[in-house]
Amino acid sequence: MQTLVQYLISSGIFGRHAPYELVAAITVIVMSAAVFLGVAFPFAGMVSWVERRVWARIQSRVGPNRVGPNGFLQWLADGVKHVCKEDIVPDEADPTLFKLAPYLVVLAFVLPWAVMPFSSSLILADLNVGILYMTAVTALTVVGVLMAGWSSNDKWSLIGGIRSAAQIVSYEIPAGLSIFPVVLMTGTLSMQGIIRAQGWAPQHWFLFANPFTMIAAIILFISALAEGNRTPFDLPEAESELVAGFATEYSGMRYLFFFMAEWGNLFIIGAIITTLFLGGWQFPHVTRNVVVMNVLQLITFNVKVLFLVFVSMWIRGTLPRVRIDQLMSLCWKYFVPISFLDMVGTAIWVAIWPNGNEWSGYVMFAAGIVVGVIFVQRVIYYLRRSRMELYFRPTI
Amino acid sequence: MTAIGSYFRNIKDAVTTIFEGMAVTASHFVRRPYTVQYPDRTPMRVQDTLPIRYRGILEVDLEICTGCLACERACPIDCIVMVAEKDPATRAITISQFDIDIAKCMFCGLCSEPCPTGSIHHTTEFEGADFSLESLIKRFVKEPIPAYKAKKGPETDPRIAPILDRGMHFLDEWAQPGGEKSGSTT
Amino acid sequence: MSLLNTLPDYVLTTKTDELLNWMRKSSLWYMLFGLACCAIELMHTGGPRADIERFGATPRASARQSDLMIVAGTLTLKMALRTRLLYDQMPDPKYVISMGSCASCGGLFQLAYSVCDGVDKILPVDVYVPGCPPRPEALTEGLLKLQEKIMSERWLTHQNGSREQVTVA
Amino acid sequence: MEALAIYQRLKDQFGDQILEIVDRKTDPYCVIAPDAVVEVARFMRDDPEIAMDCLSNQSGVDYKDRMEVVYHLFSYAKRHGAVLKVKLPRENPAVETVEKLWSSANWMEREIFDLIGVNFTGHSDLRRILLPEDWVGHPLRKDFVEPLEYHGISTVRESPIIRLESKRK
Amino acid sequence: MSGAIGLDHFLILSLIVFALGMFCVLTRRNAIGILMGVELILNSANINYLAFAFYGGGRYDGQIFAIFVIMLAAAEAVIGLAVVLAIYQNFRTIDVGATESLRG
Amino acid sequence: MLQAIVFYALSVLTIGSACIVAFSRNIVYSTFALLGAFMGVVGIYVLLAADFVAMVQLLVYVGGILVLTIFAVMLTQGIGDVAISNRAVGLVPAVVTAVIATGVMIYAVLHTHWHVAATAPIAPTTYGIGNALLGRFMLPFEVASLVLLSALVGAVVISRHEARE
Amino acid sequence: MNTLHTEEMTLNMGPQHPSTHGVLRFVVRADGEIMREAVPDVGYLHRSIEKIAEKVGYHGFMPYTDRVDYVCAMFTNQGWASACEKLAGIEVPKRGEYCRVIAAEFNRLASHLLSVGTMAMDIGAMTPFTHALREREMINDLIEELCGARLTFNYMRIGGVAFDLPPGWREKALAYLDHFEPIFDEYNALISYNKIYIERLANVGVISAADAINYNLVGPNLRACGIKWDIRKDVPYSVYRDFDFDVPVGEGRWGKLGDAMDRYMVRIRELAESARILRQALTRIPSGPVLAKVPRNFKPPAGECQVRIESARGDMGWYVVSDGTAYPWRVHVRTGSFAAMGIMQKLSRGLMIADLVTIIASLDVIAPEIDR
Repeated sequence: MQTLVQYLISSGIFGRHAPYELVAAITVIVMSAAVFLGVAFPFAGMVSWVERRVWARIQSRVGPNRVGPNGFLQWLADGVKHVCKEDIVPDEADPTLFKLAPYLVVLAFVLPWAVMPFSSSLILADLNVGILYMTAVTALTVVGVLMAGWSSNDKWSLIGGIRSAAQIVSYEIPAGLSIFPVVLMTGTLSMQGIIRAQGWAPQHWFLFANPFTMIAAIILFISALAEGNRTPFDLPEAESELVAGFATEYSGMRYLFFFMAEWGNLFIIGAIITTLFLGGWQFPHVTRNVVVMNVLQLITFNVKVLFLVFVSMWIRGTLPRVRIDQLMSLCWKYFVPISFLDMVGTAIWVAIWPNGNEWSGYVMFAAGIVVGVIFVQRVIYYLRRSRMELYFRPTI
Repeated sequence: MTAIGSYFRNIKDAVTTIFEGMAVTASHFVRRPYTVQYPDRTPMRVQDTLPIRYRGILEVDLEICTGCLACERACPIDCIVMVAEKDPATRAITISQFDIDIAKCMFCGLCSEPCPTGSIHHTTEFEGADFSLESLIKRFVKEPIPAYKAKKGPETDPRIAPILDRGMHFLDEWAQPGGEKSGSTT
Repeated sequence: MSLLNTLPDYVLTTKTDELLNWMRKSSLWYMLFGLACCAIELMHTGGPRADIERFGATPRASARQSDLMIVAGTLTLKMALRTRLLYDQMPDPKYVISMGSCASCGGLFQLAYSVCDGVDKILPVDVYVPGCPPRPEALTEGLLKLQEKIMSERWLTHQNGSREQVTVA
Repeated sequence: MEALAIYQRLKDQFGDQILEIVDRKTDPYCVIAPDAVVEVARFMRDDPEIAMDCLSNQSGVDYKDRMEVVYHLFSYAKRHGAVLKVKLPRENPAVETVEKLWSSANWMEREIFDLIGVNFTGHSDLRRILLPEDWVGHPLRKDFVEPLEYHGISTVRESPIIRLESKRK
Repeated sequence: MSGAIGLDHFLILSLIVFALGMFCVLTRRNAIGILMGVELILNSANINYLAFAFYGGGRYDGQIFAIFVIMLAAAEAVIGLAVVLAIYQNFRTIDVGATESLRG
Repeated sequence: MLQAIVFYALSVLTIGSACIVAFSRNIVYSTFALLGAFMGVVGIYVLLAADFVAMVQLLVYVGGILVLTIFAVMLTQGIGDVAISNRAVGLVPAVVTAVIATGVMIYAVLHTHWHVAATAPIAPTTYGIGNALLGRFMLPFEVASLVLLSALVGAVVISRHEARE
Repeated sequence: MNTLHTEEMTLNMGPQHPSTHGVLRFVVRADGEIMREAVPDVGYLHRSIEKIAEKVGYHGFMPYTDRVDYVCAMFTNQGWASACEKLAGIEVPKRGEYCRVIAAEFNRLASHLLSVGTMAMDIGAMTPFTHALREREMINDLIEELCGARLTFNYMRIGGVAFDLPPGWREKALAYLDHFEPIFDEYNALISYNKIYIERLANVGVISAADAINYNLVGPNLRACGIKWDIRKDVPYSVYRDFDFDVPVGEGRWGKLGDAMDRYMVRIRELAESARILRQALTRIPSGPVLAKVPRNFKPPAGECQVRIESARGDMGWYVVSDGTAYPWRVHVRTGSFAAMGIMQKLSRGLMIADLVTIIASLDVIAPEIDR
């Protein structure tokens, strides 16, 4: 960031005597706008299209494929349609809060992008409390959701909002506790610092560093799904129970904001886990060219994140929804104690091997491969068992 | 089962069953989707793939309609309106109106059962969506035409013969329920 | 929309209109409004064989977020008033497909004492789909017909397609 | 136990409260006095040999000169059934409820009240069930006339097909 | 007032927030309203701590005190709200005046 | 210059929100306005080079206390009602007290000669805070954790009071 | 009162709600997530089919019976046809009865598939639902080839069935059954044994055997309470006497006996039993006519009868009164869903809102069957 600002000043675009702060402020604003409008929002849209396609394939359907090549422009059509729609504020609703709520949710969705470590240089702000910032600002969603649920003056919305708040607040605890093992091992809260502490090879990722980090990664992923209101924890917008949850009364543009934040949050979930456990943008040092390196790192990071996004879609296509009391007992009876023990375990591990244990990385990675092989075997078993070749009208 | 045992068994159950479920859904990524991409991306029209018994939109072959009004009487909801008059002198029947309200029709097939020639029958056509109810009325008779009269001998009008054959085919297939050709499939 | 409707019919506005209509028709989210028999075929239309989502039509549970109301099934008098309420909750532009005989004109239940003979008595209907119930492909064809209609609409210029309003007590 | 034997046992127990035993090939039944419904029903439920633990069907029939309420009883314990009938006057038909004996009677009696208009005295929640609360009349009575409109929605629909006038007539 | 922001600015800001919090505490009959006022007062105290830490040179002491204050605020909120809910369960109201009159 | 703009913007946000908290007749508005006040204070902390404290403030106040407050409001008020009153009493004495107290203190602030040390360059504070917490401030830290634990237990005891009987 | 005093809300669920399976309405009095009571309000699909029967005559009423329960229309067809046959004393040809059983059992497969599919959808899993729909599409194809319609079959006639099996249909049907059994295992692996799913269903909406009889629950709902009663087995009608099949009953393996999981598993196992019956029927079908001679102007003698059919939703009673004319005097259909809705109010007390959805789905209520 600083280098960019220095470069801009020296290039003279802003004139010789432009004050540093002004240039910095303009750069930050332009860069942020570019990231939000050019990356975050389109990404949220595209993810919604990908999700619909992935989901459709799981359900042996095709999914949206008519708008643009393979239906790729579906998200654009949805977005433009929503913007052009009539904007309804229900008579019974509280107009101020009703209008304010979507912006809060979007705020909580765009703020984390500031510390998103796309590559070794591409990061808006490498805060030294980056991961803490990430968890803190995503919590803002709760307020927006509660506001939406209450101000709609619809009981289904209210129940959705309260469910969402209860869920996000509860799952923040196991999520926060699962971050600690990595912080313990690296001694830093900065996103870049954590990534730099890992290597490009899988056995150097924190996911495989020791058994405790692996459990922490799984708990963090599940808790993050719960915080993002994703299946199996999509109680706030449970379609079969609460119509559309806290967003029931929203239409047009305002609904689009909720919609976008939901899918955009997937990227944030993926980015947090990629950063903490999957080695972030780490890529073998193949060239000295900084630009090429950065592009390669960007691709690496995005591939990892998109894989996690895909997994969460896959989970959504597989699992039913839990009930609210089961959700709470899962959090308090299972995740909180396990992640506490996990933290203590990591502390002991770090005390024994302050610089990490090389062998445990290989062992854990091998265990991961074994699980993967068993999984593929099960998939092949199901493929063989029912070949789905029975088409009564094979011509179509 | 002790409490601690059930605690770990719950975790084990959840992990294994979710693992299985994920394997099932993963297998669908490599299977062909079951979708028939209806209007344009099918190798043949969907209508042509439907079985002959399919009760789609009604059609009347006026060439072989005898004007007996059996269909109108059989319809439980009066969606067929037919006007056929018998000339008292020549005993010839003239059909001056044969309208079917497709919007109201319930596609039950009761009208085609009593038809003696298979003139009124269901086709496999199902496309008929329109912007107004009036355009959903099918008018078969444009101007009064004479009704078909079954000839005694083997000589049928060569123009009508294929249509009559088709009618008889429908008759065979499903206009006359009953035992004539029973046992043919086993 | 009142302000927009006053724009003159320039090439730019026409093209914009076409683009917007294209977007709109590609993203017709329909409300889950299964009333009777047709509801099962409506489910099948969203199901694996017919998969209406190919055209961007997604089922929504809330009227506020849907553009299209597929009235699938017999509309009883007890239900009719609520249907009107739901229709009023939908944001403009909104469309209605009347699916099946019962919704179009009462169909076989015109004989019944408790059935509203046709949804067009309470709502403006855009497309009527015949069938009892229509098979999923027939409903898909109805959706395509509706897309045709949307493409012919003009929102920016003064002609507003051919939408007429039905008033109801 | 055969149905006729059950009726005979009832006859022995209640004497002239059992008005008639009709022996037919399909479904023999017995007619009981309206006042004795609950007593007879309770006996049939509690008697260890009859043990009718389930009221499987209850329907009302309008015979233009009288009303009938038909009880189809069934015993899961003994695997046999019986049919009871009550004949009621057409004006203000009323009979005591059997809701306290079989919970399933609750809704069935509400339905009969709604559609036929038989009043069940002592019923805990006798409201209309299928028709809207503000509906007038009991439609399954033979003299029911369909209303022309309901809340401004007309209930008749003209056929769009105009029948051509016959030229010769 | 000059463009440069100094210690005074932060202190005055904190004082205004404090005044508003105090006003809130004094006027509200609603127990939760009072708790919210207390939160405002604690926040204003924190601003003071950090301002003094920043301008006073002793870097971490102020920040650590701020953290302790936040901890206390969390504990206070938890206990306070629990008490409020308990009162609500017993008296069906959280009007502080009303609970007094109900006591006798 | 930039710092001044940011400071005044944050001040307006903080004080405006605090005003809504203090004066709004609707308790739900007050509660949601608390969010603005907290966010403004977070900004002020960042301006004061206390990034860690700012994040803790965000995490604890916004993610925890605020949501708890909203919950409490919703549980104790008619949650179906939009118009929720937030009765205020004794306005005149309160205004007098607040104004006098603030006036006196502002006077004191403005007329005190504060000893201002040279502000250090902005640097990460996490390490320093961590070391200080587990070093010099070990005892208060432990006491604080005890306080939190007892608060937790106390809250559970108070709110489960009824159900236990 | 020592319970937590929070505000009680009155929620209005339906009549248009994604999980009410048609147009049902529930007035839910809830305290937060816990329901005090859910009062069902039905009649939003009351189409006066019983009155129409008095207007359209015996043959003309057959298509209307399809609409009494559109998910398993074969059974309503069969119920009406058997009631008329019993009134008039008509003997159905053997092959006709076999055709009826084959059609009906395929319909039972389709109906149960929809039931278990919507169950999964209501719990929040969309995929099993679409997989069930996919299987239904295949069954629909078969039925369409047999009788020409996908949903409103109008297949049976008084005295038999309308159409004989088309050529080659038997082999297709058997091939479908070969396909169905493995896909059924896959379905179970996907959802039935899923831990979350079991947790959601077990111990929810427990009905005791006495309550089930008292409220006149029928079919799978009754069998899930441990009562082994199946009209096909106990009072065999049609040709069910010829087949060898089991009657699955609830076991209480996952929770208490008679909970939602038991009802679900009874349906799942009935799917397998139906496939068994179908295999036997398809291999044993005799030759002969499929329709008895019935006059077009059908006038049964005056009288009345009740016929009970084991439909997919259980014991369906057709009570028909004839006065000797061409129009029935009174028709009354006693259906399983009507009784199941009656128990809803009792069942819902003290459960969570999410459980209401589970109960509705597990009782497999279909709106037209309640309202007719």
